[in-house]
Amino acid sequence: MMLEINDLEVHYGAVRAVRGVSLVAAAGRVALVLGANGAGKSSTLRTAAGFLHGESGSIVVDGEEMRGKRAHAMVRRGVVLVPEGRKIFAPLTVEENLRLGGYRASRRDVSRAIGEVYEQFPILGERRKGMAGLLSGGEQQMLAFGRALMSKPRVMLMDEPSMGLAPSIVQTVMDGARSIADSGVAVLMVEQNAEAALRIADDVSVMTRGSITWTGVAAEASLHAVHAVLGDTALE
Amino acid sequence: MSTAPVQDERAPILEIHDVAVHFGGVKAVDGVSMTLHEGLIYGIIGANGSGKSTLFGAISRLVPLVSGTMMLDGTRFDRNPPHRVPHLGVARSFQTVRLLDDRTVRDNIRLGHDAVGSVPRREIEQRVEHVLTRLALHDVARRYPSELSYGIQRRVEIARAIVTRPRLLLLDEPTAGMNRHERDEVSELMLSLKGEGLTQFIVEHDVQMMVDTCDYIFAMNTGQLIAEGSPADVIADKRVRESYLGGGDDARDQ
Amino acid sequence: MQELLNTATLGSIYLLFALGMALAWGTIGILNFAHGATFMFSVFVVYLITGAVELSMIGVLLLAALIGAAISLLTQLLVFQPIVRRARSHSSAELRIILGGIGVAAIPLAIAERVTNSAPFAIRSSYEATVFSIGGVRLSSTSLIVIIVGLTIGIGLTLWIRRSKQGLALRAIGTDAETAEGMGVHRELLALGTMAVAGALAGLAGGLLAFQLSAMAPESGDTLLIKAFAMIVLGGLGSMGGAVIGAYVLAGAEMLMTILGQGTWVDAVSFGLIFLILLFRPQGLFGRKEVRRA
Amino acid sequence: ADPAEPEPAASGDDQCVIADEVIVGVVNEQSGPVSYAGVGPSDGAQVAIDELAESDFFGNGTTLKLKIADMAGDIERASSEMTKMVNDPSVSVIIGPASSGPASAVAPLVEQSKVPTVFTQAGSDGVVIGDWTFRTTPPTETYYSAGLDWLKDHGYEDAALIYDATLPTFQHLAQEGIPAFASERGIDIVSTQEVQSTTQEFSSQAQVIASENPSAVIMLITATPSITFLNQLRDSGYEGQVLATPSQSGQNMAAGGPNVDGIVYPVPFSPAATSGVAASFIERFQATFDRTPDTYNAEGYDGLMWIANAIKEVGCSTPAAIRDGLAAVGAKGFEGAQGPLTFENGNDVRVAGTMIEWSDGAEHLAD
Amino acid sequence: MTGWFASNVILIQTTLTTTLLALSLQIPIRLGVFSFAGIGAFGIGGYTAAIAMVHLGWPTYPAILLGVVVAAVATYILGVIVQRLSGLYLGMATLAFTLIISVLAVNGGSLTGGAAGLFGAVGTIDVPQILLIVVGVVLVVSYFETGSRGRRADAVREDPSLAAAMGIHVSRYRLMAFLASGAIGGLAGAITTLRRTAISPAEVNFGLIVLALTVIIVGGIGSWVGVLIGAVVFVWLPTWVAFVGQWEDLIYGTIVVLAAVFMPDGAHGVIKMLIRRLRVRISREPRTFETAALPSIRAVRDRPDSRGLVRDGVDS
Ligand SMILES: Nc1ncnc2c1ncn2[C@@H]1O[C@H](COP(=O)(O)OP(=O)(O)OP(=O)(O)O)[C@@H](O)[C@H]1O
Ligand SMILES: Nc1ncnc2c1ncn2[C@@H]1O[C@H](COP(=O)(O)OP(=O)(O)OP(=O)(O)O)[C@@H](O)[C@H]1O
Ligand SMILES: [Mg+2]
Ligand SMILES: [Mg+2]
Repeated sequence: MMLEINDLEVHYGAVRAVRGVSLVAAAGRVALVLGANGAGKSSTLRTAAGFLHGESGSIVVDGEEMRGKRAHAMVRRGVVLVPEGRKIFAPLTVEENLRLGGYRASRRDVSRAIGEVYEQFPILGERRKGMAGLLSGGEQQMLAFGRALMSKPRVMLMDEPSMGLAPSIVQTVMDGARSIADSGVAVLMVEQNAEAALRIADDVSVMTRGSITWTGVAAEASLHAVHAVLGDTALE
Repeated sequence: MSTAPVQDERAPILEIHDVAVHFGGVKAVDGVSMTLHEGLIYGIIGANGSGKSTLFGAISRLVPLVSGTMMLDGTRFDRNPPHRVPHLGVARSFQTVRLLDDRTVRDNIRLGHDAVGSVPRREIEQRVEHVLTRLALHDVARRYPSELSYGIQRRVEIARAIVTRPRLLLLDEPTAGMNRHERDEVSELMLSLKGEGLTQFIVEHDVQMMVDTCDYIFAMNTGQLIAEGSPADVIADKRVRESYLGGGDDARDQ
Repeated sequence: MQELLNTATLGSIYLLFALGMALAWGTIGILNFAHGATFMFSVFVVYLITGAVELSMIGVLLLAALIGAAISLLTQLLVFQPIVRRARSHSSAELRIILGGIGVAAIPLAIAERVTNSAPFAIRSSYEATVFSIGGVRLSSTSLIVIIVGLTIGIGLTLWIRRSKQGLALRAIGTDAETAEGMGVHRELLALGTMAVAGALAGLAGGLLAFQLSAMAPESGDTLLIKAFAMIVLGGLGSMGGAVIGAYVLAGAEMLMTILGQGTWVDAVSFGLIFLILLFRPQGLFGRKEVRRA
Repeated sequence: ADPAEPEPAASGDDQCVIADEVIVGVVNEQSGPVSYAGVGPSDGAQVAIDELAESDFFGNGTTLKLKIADMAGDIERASSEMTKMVNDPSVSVIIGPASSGPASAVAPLVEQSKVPTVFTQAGSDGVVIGDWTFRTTPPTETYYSAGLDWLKDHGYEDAALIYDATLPTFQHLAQEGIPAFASERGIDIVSTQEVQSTTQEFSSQAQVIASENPSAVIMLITATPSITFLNQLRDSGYEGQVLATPSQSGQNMAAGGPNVDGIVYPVPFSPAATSGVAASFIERFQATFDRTPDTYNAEGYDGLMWIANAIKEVGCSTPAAIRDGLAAVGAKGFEGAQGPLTFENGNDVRVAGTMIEWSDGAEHLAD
Repeated sequence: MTGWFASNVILIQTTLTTTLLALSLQIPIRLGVFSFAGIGAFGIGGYTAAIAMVHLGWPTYPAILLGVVVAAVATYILGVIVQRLSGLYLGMATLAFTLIISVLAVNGGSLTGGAAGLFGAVGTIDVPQILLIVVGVVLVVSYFETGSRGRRADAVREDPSLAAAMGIHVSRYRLMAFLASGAIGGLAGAITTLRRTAISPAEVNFGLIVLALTVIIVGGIGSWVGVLIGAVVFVWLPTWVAFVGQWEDLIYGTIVVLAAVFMPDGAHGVIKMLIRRLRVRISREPRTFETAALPSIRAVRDRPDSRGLVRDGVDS
């Protein structure tokens, strides 16, 4: 399983948000994308998930060109996004949110997966019948993450999955992402919490103003080096 | 609970006594008391769902109290309707960005000042220009929130809160979605606001940043205060480490 | 007893009409003001067809449902879907969906009025009503069918929306269509399906009411539209079960005024009742509280 | 109205002649929910115009022509179209809206702008309000007594009344006319039920009547709901006589099926007439439109004939002259499609009323 | 011109009163208060003015004033009663209010003239006077649409609790919406009635609500400009499409549908967009951006104007 983004261009009217970005997420690996606010990270992920269609370039899943396909089609191919800003279904209950995450999965798989999510995030289990919109910010983030796990994706796109989470839960989520990758899923993660994410990432790219300006293997990329790059881009 | 010496020299600005907020069976805030003194930066840390945002909601009077009293400059305000609170010099930002989609960034910032204070219009415009500069938002002043990346929207959220020049500023996760450098910048901003005498009350999950920025930290768990004091003391507290930092040693490095 | 049966009949009439509307409104958030016109026009087309060939009751109902589904599908494809696609958010589309429905409704109405000169029309069918009389209580076979079909579909839809995966997906679309798509929901397809079902229900209701009321006029759908709106809101938006209860509450109130011999106060009292209920239950009888965290 | 009132502009002028072409404006319901009440009169008027042209009624080749404006049943539209019509110098006389609301709304305008206007239907109080407003439809209550006469003659002694209280005509008839007519004739009104124009289901009302089982039911309900009511009345086991209203006339009961059979109602015009103007009108209408004329057609015909007689009477076709002519003809009366016509105050028609029975899908003279 | 005016005077007058009627819905909806009470106020204002003239023999202007006051007070009281309601639930409650007004009129006996309504309320108000009144109302309304007043209204609509947190007295805004809607609706009803000289229960119906809704949505709820455009379109449409004769409703339906689909923010939105485009062209704003190169906060920190937010600002 593999997701390849080649030479992607995404524009919003006159704004060129993504300019010739190429990224690879391979099964079993966590690819991490870092970058300043407005660099174009979310735009890239949203295009890969089928919410945007981009101007040119290609998005290849398992050898098949998928750019321009709609999000529901991407989900059917196993590509799932944890969206920026949680985007939980506020008036539905926690459990209903999770069930929706498993919309494409069989009933039996769903029940099992729900159990797993509750195990990972016990607070969600306590609130299963409560309305999702009433959860605290961090609880909602857990729900968004758990919901994406429900469909047993093969490519997992995560847009700042640790946002608003307490440090201990950040750890849980990062460990979760690692173990998903280890189970053979390709993970492409955008994260601002570079410290936490670098610990579990395999590959790292830094995005600056719509382009990839630095790539490397996480093991070699010290936090310091990455920060230097990020700091530079910010000052540019 | 002990009161750290750092607070004593200054006049108290916000005094909260035994405040509780319940939602049905959920005791989101359960008997919290605290005193904030003028000109310092206070922080709250605590696990997800421990009641931090709800406490902010209580202070801004958006959620009703079950019990307790709150005083601002020695005057009780826990019976005030929410729209009175900004007039008392308290401004806030929200954990989830709440901007008007049909209005430009500049208009959204202006909104912060629309109902507060009797300041001449020219003066308001100057203040708006000033915060636009201060948060480096000039280039997007005419854009609409939905056209901005998440991190930039957060900056607008902060800008709207500080444009009124409040006496007490509540910021709920102001740097969520920002990277280390961007956070440092915001933290520098907060320190410079402190230099101008602004009292600030901040919720953040970035412990490092809280330690670097705050003068005094409260730690919450399941609706109650479990520790307070200087950043170093609170981080070292066993209960805080267990409930919040995730126990392990590496949490301290963060 | 007789009064109860009459209330049940009236309530079921309202319910049949309102079900399709409640379905589209409560799930995918489409308040279809053309529902009344769809209802009427299905019967109208059947009326034109039965002018040439006589049909059985089943034939009439099937045909009406089919026509209703077709009208509703067209409306969705040509009007509502483009509106939703162009809108920044669903809430910004809401008013324009109402407007689109108003526009669509004018078209079949104009055609039917033109053809019939606004005279009543009735469908020809081999069905003949019989009246059962047990212990002084009278009930026509048509009423019986209306009650049974109304309740069955009402309860069936309630359960389906609450229990099924598609029902859940529909509610998700109504909340946040884009994110729902990110769950793998094909929102256009599902919305089309929903509208087709809603339209078929309008047609079915039209067919049944054509039997129950014996005749219809081009404007027949309009009065029902307001009442349907009332009972759906009364029951609580998004709750099919609420719509079912709402229909019988409204019918009960109307029936009571009729029994009390206050025929001209029927509307005032039934709307007044709805008003009062809303004062005490601002979210309708079974509606969920709107969630908005401070 | 006082025909002697001096009118400076017109009738005093000896030079005034009948124009070669006289334009009759029509402002009524050509579309919308009651379009039958607007299209009907204009069709009837057209038949009259053709007849006049054929016989060279004026003896000088003058022809009449309709200028039709649609107000679609809307009050604002009626006012607006009416304003245009009275400001149109080519229009000498107008046939006005059929619904009471719009008609009473434009009546003051007519009086103000002094273009004579003949209304059809529009039975309420505020329509014929001065010297310039006329009406060729008798108010229902003026001939509805024929219905109660019929009941009495056929031996019915008690009746239940059900009426749509949201319609002015029916409300008026039910509250003032019928109680008086009934007591005059010794008919007992055993119960009265009110319904609204939004009422669609009548089981409960029907059962009340069936349980009281009076010998007759007086039903003042518009066409579509009346079919529902009649069917449910019969389903409730009631077998007595039903006395209805002109709303049930024309083709309105064609959709009603067998349960409607046998109802009777008074109308100002009888499509089954076999003699006089009525018969020749029916024949002409049938030849032109290939269907039986109804009340609305007859009213239009009579309205136009009234206008033609008026023009001939004063020998002049200015609006003011036509007004004088209408009043003069009105004072004398004439025979129209609705039978011998007399006019209250010289401007508001009265007819005897004919009883119609609906049976086998058609209207017949009731015996 | 005078000939045109004379024969279209009713249309002009109707355009003006329809504008008022539609404003009575637009004002609350602009504030996020989904209320149809303005239509009920139309009925109350109309009946009150007619009663004042017919039964009490009052002259035109006092009668109109009474209509406005009674309608405004009634709607305000309604506003207080339904304070807890919002969204479509509020819509339903106010719809009920409006329909009940019409039932009350039917059952009002000689006071309201029953189903037939009241006749003979011959007001002496002419089109120039109505124009003056409408201009006055529009001036007031437009004052509340601009600048900070407009922004506050937007906040109250889009996010009431945010608005409260910004210091806006939300519930007062809502009540004011009811009051304004009642007064303007009452004004529309009183003027319309006295011009027509009559009012009947059948006029205060669902159709009137649909008309007002159509006008404001096609025009755009953002501003009185849209309301005016909508009123002009729907009042004059019949005369423009008169050539299709009896198929007019078909044209009407089609136009409404097209407006719904192709004008997301109504006619007013289209105008706003055109103005914005024009402005961009004039102001030489860059047509294409590289990805927004937003400077970091730190980069501007040392600029002199970024110093001193609270104490050493202009106010010290
Ligand atoms: N809908 C839109 N219309 C116009 N411009 C947009 C839109 N969405 C994003 N942009 C612009 O595209 C650029 C990239 O935005 P994007 O959201 O991808 O950034 P990001 O890297 O995810 O930033 P962040 O870390 O703040 O989330 C930004 O300059 C933003 O202003
Ligand atoms: N309106 C509400 N109704 C019901 N429960 C609520 C409501 N608001 C908050 N809660 C619950 O109260 C608890 C405290 O929520 P709060 O938002 O204050 O947490 P928090 O400390 O800000 O968490 P986070 O760090 O995740 O933002 C949570 O469990 C939340 O689910
Ligand atoms: Mg982003
Ligand atoms: Mg929080």
